[in-house]
Amino acid sequence: MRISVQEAAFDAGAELTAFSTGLTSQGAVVTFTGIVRNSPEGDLQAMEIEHYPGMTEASLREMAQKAMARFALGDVLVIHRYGRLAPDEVIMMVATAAPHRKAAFEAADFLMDYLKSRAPFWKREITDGGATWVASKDADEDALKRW
Amino acid sequence: MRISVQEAAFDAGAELTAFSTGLTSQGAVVTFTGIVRNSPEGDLQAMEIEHYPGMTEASLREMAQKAMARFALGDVLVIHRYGRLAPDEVIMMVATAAPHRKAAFEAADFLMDYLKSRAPFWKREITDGGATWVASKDADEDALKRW
Amino acid sequence: MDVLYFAWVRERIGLPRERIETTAATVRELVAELVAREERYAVAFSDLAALRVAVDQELRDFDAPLAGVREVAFFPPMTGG
Amino acid sequence: MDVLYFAWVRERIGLPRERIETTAATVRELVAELVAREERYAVAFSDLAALRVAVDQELRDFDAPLAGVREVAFFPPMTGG
Repeated sequence: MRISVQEAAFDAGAELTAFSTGLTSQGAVVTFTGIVRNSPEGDLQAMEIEHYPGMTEASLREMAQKAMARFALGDVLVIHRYGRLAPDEVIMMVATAAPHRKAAFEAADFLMDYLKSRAPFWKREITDGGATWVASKDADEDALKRW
Repeated sequence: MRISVQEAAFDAGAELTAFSTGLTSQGAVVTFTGIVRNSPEGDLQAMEIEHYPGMTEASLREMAQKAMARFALGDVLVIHRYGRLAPDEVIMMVATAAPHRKAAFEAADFLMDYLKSRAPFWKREITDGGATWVASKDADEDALKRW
Repeated sequence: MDVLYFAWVRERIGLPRERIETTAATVRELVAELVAREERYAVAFSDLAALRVAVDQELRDFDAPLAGVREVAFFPPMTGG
Repeated sequence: MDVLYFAWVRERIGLPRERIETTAATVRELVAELVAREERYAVAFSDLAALRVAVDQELRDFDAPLAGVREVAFFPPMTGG
């Protein structure tokens, strides 16, 4: 299990290669990569991500441990950046390994649902018009009821 | 969109890097990688994958096109190997890119469901006890009814 | 017409493909012709529910017509992924 | 006790953290104390339903007790991922 909260950019492909190396008896690996999307107007200058040092890594670790146990995973990876990101930069990534497909998919979905509503990150979009905090969606909170 | 039916091994991480390069306005990338699992007895010598040249690539292309349209994907990748594979070797991979998470996850799940029951591949396990064709599961066929 | 066999169908029939001259109107009639020929076909086609068929490389059912068809393939349910 | 603010809560209050001496028994009482202090707190805490709270870095509700607590943080709903 690897958890990383970092400012530096990372290569999701290189992370997948590293994650896959040394897995045994795992038939399925799922990754999710989150990327900074431009605004509908195409004027996004940057996405700024604030977090709560101390709490962030602990909460991600707790989510990852829950996912490991609940879905009987072989391994799990969570990387999440903070700081100032440009459009099309990678924000975060999760990877899950399990003996079978269903568990690997569900665990990645579970991690994303928890990460969206329970990990202490806040996004702010900087456009030509100014800075706007991204609002949480009721749907994100509702998504947790699935689990 | 890239479809590859190949005997050669490939690096899923390098494929993810290539797939991600040049995406624009896509907020989410999901990958699934299928790996040869050992037998419960740990005596798997190889997994042999037979396919139907001519039909295989066309059917994968059709599935990928359906997924592109249905989930409004930015891009899709399908790689599937044939021939003789050792335990822990990568068998296949799909990658999907979409503006949002839900579509990317669903499209990957959709592709896997179709690929399992509609792409002309047949797996045979070679163990100390001999060679056994992998049986299809009713659940795999049932899974298509979701879509 | 080219007739192809895959996986255990190929093993039971003992060859991957063969050229067959037939006036069968449907896949089902073609199967009946083959089954009447030799025991190995009868064994391979003993349970059609366990088989799938592709006509000119498209999945079809056993009632698919054969007029103008160049290639028919028989195989067990697929197990890719 | 250290009190931390994040995102627009931090912006409204105008600082990321401060040291507060309090005898408040719960988070809700601490909020009432802060709101009574200055307008900027009243603005930041005007709608508690739009806020989340962590007590010693664990998510809690506003009725969480503060006895023995070292750190309380206030912030809007998270938007990671």
